[in-house]
Order: sequence, then structure tokens, then C-alpha cells
Amino acid sequence: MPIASGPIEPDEAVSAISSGDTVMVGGFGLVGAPLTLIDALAESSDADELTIVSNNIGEPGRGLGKLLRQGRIKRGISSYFTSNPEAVAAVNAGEIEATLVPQGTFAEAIRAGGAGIAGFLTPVGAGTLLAEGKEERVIDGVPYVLERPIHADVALVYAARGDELGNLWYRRTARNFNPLMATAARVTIAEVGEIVPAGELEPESIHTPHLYVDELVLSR
Amino acid sequence: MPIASGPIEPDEAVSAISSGDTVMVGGFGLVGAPLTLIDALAESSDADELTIVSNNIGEPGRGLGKLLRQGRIKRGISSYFTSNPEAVAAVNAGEIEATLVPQGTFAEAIRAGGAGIAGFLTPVGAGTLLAEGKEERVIDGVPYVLERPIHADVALVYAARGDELGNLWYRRTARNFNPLMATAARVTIAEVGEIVPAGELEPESIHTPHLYVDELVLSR
Amino acid sequence: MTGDVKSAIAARAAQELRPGEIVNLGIGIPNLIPGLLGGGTDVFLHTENGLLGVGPRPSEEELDPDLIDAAKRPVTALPGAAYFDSAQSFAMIRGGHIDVAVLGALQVSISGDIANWAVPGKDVLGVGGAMDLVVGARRVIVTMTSTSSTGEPKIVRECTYPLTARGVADVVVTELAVFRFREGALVLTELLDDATVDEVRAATGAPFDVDLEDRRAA
Amino acid sequence: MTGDVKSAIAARAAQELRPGEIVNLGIGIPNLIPGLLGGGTDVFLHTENGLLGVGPRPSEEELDPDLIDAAKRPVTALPGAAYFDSAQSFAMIRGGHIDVAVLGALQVSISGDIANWAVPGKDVLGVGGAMDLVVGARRVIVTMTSTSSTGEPKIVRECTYPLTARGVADVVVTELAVFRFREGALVLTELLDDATVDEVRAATGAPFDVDLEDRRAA
Repeated sequence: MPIASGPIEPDEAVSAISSGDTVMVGGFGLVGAPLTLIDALAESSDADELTIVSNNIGEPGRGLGKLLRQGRIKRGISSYFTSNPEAVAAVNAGEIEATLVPQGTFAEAIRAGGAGIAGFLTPVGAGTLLAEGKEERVIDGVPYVLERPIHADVALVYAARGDELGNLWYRRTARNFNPLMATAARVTIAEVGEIVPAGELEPESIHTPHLYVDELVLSR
Repeated sequence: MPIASGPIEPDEAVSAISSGDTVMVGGFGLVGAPLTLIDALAESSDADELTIVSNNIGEPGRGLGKLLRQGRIKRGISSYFTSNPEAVAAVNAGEIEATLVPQGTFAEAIRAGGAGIAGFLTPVGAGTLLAEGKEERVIDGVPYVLERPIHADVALVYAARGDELGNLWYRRTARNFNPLMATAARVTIAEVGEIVPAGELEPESIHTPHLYVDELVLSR
Repeated sequence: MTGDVKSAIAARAAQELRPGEIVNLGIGIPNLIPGLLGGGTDVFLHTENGLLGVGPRPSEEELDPDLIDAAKRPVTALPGAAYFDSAQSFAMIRGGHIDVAVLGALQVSISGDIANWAVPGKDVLGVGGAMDLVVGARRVIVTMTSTSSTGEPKIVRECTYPLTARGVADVVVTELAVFRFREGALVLTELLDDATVDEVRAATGAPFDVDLEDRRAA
Repeated sequence: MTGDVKSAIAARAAQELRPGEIVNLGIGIPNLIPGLLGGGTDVFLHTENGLLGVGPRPSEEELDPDLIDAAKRPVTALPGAAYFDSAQSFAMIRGGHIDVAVLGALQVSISGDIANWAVPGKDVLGVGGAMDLVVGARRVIVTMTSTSSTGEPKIVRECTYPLTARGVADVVVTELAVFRFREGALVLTELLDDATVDEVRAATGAPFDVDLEDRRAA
């Protein structure tokens, strides 16, 4: 659905997140991360026991690192916990569960979640620790892992520009996982740097069409 | 690989196609179809026994309909043969083999071919004629069909604009299957309306990055 | 089937659409809906060849060979429209991001099975996006005449034509009635154009419940 | 390992790259290559966070918080660069559209198995794009010192560290030698920095063939 009426406040937006929810958060490190929304989630929501789907779990005390310090993350699904030593420590102390996924599989599984694909066969990870417990099959002599889609209750994404309807345009390498996550959640909340009138984004260059976006929030 | 040196002639481009090859051809009907390349293939190549992967088999005597009249198509993989009555007649007369695929599965299978995905589970087609002979599996009570990727020897695509390196930008609904096919062939030949200097296309708006494009040909 | 009948079916189906919804319209009766929506800005029209925000038919000057819908007819694009490739377009469909698909059918069964792409004994050479749409859209509204040109009821116990998908229909609108599928049961919820329940029974090849109190969208 | 040794390995690895190739560079030694390529216009650098056409490090004025590489360092983009999302970026990698991946390793086996993401007994919490790159790239060039900081050979019969993938290495460049995998066999093809075959044997934890005639890229 497109946006019904203008942008909402960050606090109101994150009230869509309940304890126990799975939340996707865009960004590669902090680049392209929806920092205004993450701050609102840290400061004005008390949802806990969250499963976070994000390439990294922020940095110490920054981005998702804030939620981690608050003890509100139950589980992380990520390709690279290592960029936040506090996340590594929390995993080792048994405070959060970690599901490590190769980055391309992580991206593809989120895309699959948004695209109604119930599984896909990838050669990546076959025969390694990260394929343990997963179905493998050999086709033409090559081993493949059957990977399942990743879905979320809420996706928090960041785009440099949005229009009134909720169409999104991402700038440079701040795109990364954002357009994928926007497709794979029940509710998608987009933090945008600016909102332009409908028709101002070039129709061929819209990265996320508005049907994926439920709410817009302006970056602070 | 990007383009080594400027555009080549259509005749030279289609000389990459040999008898027995699988050839992907972009376009939804004739919109976004690489008509200059198709004409060159019809007029100056004698490759036959071709397997054509295209959403339609052109129209009577137009686009791929020319190749069909020449009897050079052995098999079509398509979602809609019906738009060319001559293709339907050729199938019914046993002159060409037809593999009919739901359009979304067709698009996804080509994407999978370009993305190194060896199979995917889709709910579309499960329990129908079009799933016959395909592996089905039930997950959480929903039946899915395991679909395999589609690859080609050569892809012929059309883009309104290309740059010197081979980056492509598609206009309006002429995009359709072109960016997918550009990823899924051993050799991708792009017919473009115009060629602009590298750097002129907005880097965020390039639909097909040049690593997918082997040759450029100007539309006639 | 006269144009009036088609228009009446399309008009009733249009009432099922809610403002802001993302809607994909099939070929035939569904394609009459935009003309009835008054500019089409109420809902957002998706066409599976790669456009969200389909606008009205173009004037002579607006005609653009690169701008068509999935029926291959020239269209326009409204402000805020977006173009995308076919994989993305069907990802929207398969992934449940299209609120409503309105489409024609040859047969609909009392289990909500739809047959709308092939006739037995004839060519089964064109399926297009039919299967994707009925499986993926959140609501599937079938628009069709109650009987075929040879007088056979199109609502049947079991589809005898090749299936498009099983158990996917939510609403059926004919020239006589509106049916809804509720917990797996076919329910007549509305009589159209002064039709009687008996007339509907005569034109329907299967039993159905009657609950005319439901006039939600009337 | 001194900076000189790293630079020497990077310089030799750079000679393996051919003009026009699409190259992805891992963290560490591979990332020294752009400085040795003289502007980087010879090959096209892909970084898996979503950019083809990585340019040199930015000046103070060029610094852009939205423009980084997969090592999270600020970069620039050359004319003709393109940005894309992570699914597309890894579709390029997995689909075989990256000509060369140059990356470091903890161990390489004589079957071409690579272990480069985890140390047993330590955290196995960061894999990033390592597995995708070694499986997907058409050629995989490993750059590493011949032995670990504790003096253990890194070329081994069987990897004892957690595997990244099996049978994927094509070339190994160390400070002493260049090895190639030919029909499943490990072959020493070049001695670097006046090293002798005996010295290489001492620093290698597995048998290898010697065929010094191959100096293709020298």
C-alpha cells in the first residue's frame, strides 16, 4: 500500500514493533542504516526479545549497538557480527543467539522472502559449517544448499529520497540491503532524507516502488 | 566484461550465434525487443535449430516471427505463444517444440540463471498441467514446484541508452525481460538507441551494469 | 454477451476495490474498470509487464511505443508511477504485494479453484501471468458471465478445464450475482439486476449457500 | 609480516589481472593492489556492498559518507560506475560475472580448498561475502604469506580450519612463490625474491609439483 498521509514521527513509527518481533534493519555497517528509526526504537519503545535481521549488529553504542546494550536483542541473523565486538561478546556470553549466513545468501534469502520464493539452491556454503543442518543436493556433480527465505514483522530502511506516495530512491552505496528488506516485512517503515512531490523521482529510477512502503519518517 | 571498443555492426554481432544455440530475446511482444538484431539474425545468419527463450515468438512476419517463417526455430520457451498465431500453428504441426512457462516463473528462472541459483521453489503452477514432470514439495501445507534456472548461449537485448562501457538504461515498459536476459547468457549483445559517454548515465539509475554486456550495436 | 452486461459486471467489481489498493486488472471485463473509476486515482493500477501507476488511455499526442500494459495496449503513466523489470514485477505479485487481482475465468469451482487459461482439446500455448496473479494477489475477484456462450454454467463443482490454481478465488461477480468464498464455502451474497435466487441456481452448476445480508460493498 | 612483504605479494598478484577484467579485492593484501595499478582504470573494481567502478581513495573534499567499499573504507567512483543492491551484487558474484577475486587465506589445501573466515576455537561470527566470492568468481587468486605468525605453513594437505569452500583456488601468491592449480594438482610455477625450491618446500605443508617454465604472467 502507498502512504496514506504524510510522514509520521519516529516514535509513532516504531510503535509498530512489538516484543518478540523480527525486525529487519537496512545498512552495511552504519552506511544506509535508518539511524533515526533505530534511535527511536532504542529511546521510546520498550519492545524486547527482538530478532534482528541486519548485515551487522551496529557498532559499539551506535546504531543497533544501542539496542544490544539495552539487552533487547534475543537473536541476530547476520553475515558479520564481528564488526561490533560487543555483539561478539554477547554471543559468547550466551546473551544473544547468533545465526550466521553468508552475505550473498543473506541478501538472496531476504529477496526470496519478499518475492514469494519458498527456497532456493545455492552453491555457496555447501560442505561448510554454515550448511550444517541444511538440506544439500548435488546437481550435475555440484553440491547445493537449499536455503529458506527470511521474512520479518517490520522492516526499517533508509533512503536518501522518498516521494509523497512512498516511492524510494537510494544514494550510492547506501542502497545495499534496504530495497530487499523493504519487500520482505509485514510492515515497512522508510526513513528518508527528504520527501519530494509524486512525479519528481524519475519513474525508471525508483528503486523501491511505493507498494512496498507503509510509512515514511524524516531523518533527524 | 565491459565493451572493449565501440559498437559493432549487427551482422557481426549475430555471428556469435551458431546452429543449435539457445538464444534469449528481450521484449514483451515487440516492445523492448531488439528488432535490429533480430533482423540481422534473420537476414545475414544461417544459424538454425535454435532454441528461443522469449516471452512471445514475435508477431506474424515481425520480430521473431521472421525466424519462425524461415523454419530456424527448433524450440520455444515462452509464456505466451498465442500472440503469434503462426507460432501456434507451427507447434500444432509439430514443426517446433513448445515449453510453456508461467510468466513470473519464466522471469524468475532467467534471473536465477544469471544469479547462480540452481533452483527455486514457487507456489505458482503447483497442481497444474505446467508442473507436470516437475518436483513438487509441500511446506507448511502449501505445495511448491521446484523450478530450474534458464541459461542461454547468447542474449539479445534492447535498451534505449547505453554508455561506452556497456552500461544500459531501459525506457518505460521497454525494460521487461531485457535486464534479466542480459545476465543469463554466455554472450550478451545489447542493441541500444544511443551511446553516451561513460559517466553520463546516473550511476544509481544504471539498470544493467556493464559487466553483463559483451557487445553494443546501434538500432537502425 | 452484450457490452452492457460486461460493463455492469465491471461496475459491480469496481465497488470491491478500496481506495489506495494496488490492483492488477486482467484482459476483458476487468479492463473496463478504469473507465468506471473516474481517472483511476482511487486505486493504483499495476500491470505485470512492469509498471505501477497505469493512467488513462493516451491521446494521439501522448502515444508512446515504449508504454503499454500487459494487454499490449498503449497506456499512460500517472505522476508517481514506477517502472521495473519482469522479475521484480512478478516478485510483487508472487510475494503478496498486489492487493487485488481482477480477472476473467472459464470456470470457477465451489472450492475456489480457477480455470482461466486453457480449453481442453485446444491449444494450451498461452498462460502469461495468469497463474502468478491468482496465486499471489491477496484478493482474487473473478468477473465473468454466469454461463458460457453455449449456456454451460461457469461455476461448477469441479473444474473440467485445465486449472490455473486451486482454492484461490475470493469473490465472483457475474451479471446475476455476487458470490464470496467463506471458510471454503461458496456463498451467494448479492443479487444483481433484479435476478432471483432461483435464476442464479439455474445458471450455476453447483450448490451454494445464500446469505443476502452481506451487502458490505453495495 | 612487513609492509614490504605485503606490497611484494600484492604487486605479483596484480600481474595476474588482465585489462578489462572485473575484479573483487578482499581485505588486507588485495586492497594494496589499487595503489599499484596506477589509477585502477586497467581493470574494473567491484565491491560487494554494491558498486562496480571503485576509484581511488577520496581527498578530504571528496569524502562522502554514502560511498564506501566492503572494507567500510571511504572510496570514490569512476565515470561509468554503477550502484546496485546487495542481492544484485551477489547475483553478479554467484552467477560467475566477476572475473577475478583476490583474497587472503588462513589455509589453502593441495586440492584448492580455502579456509579464510574462521579459526577453530575462536568466534565464527563473521563470514561476510567470503564464501560467495570464492565459489562465484571465475578465477580465485589467494594472496598470503607462506607461513602463519607462529611459523605454520599455510599451504596444507587438508585444511584444519573451517572451510570457506572446496576446490576453488586457482592461484596462490606468497612472498616466496607463485603456485597454480592444474587439473587438481598444486604446481609451483614461479620463485619470487630469489627464493629457492627448497626454501619453498620448507615453508609449505604439502607436496607440490614444480614447473618453473610457466611464467605466463611474469
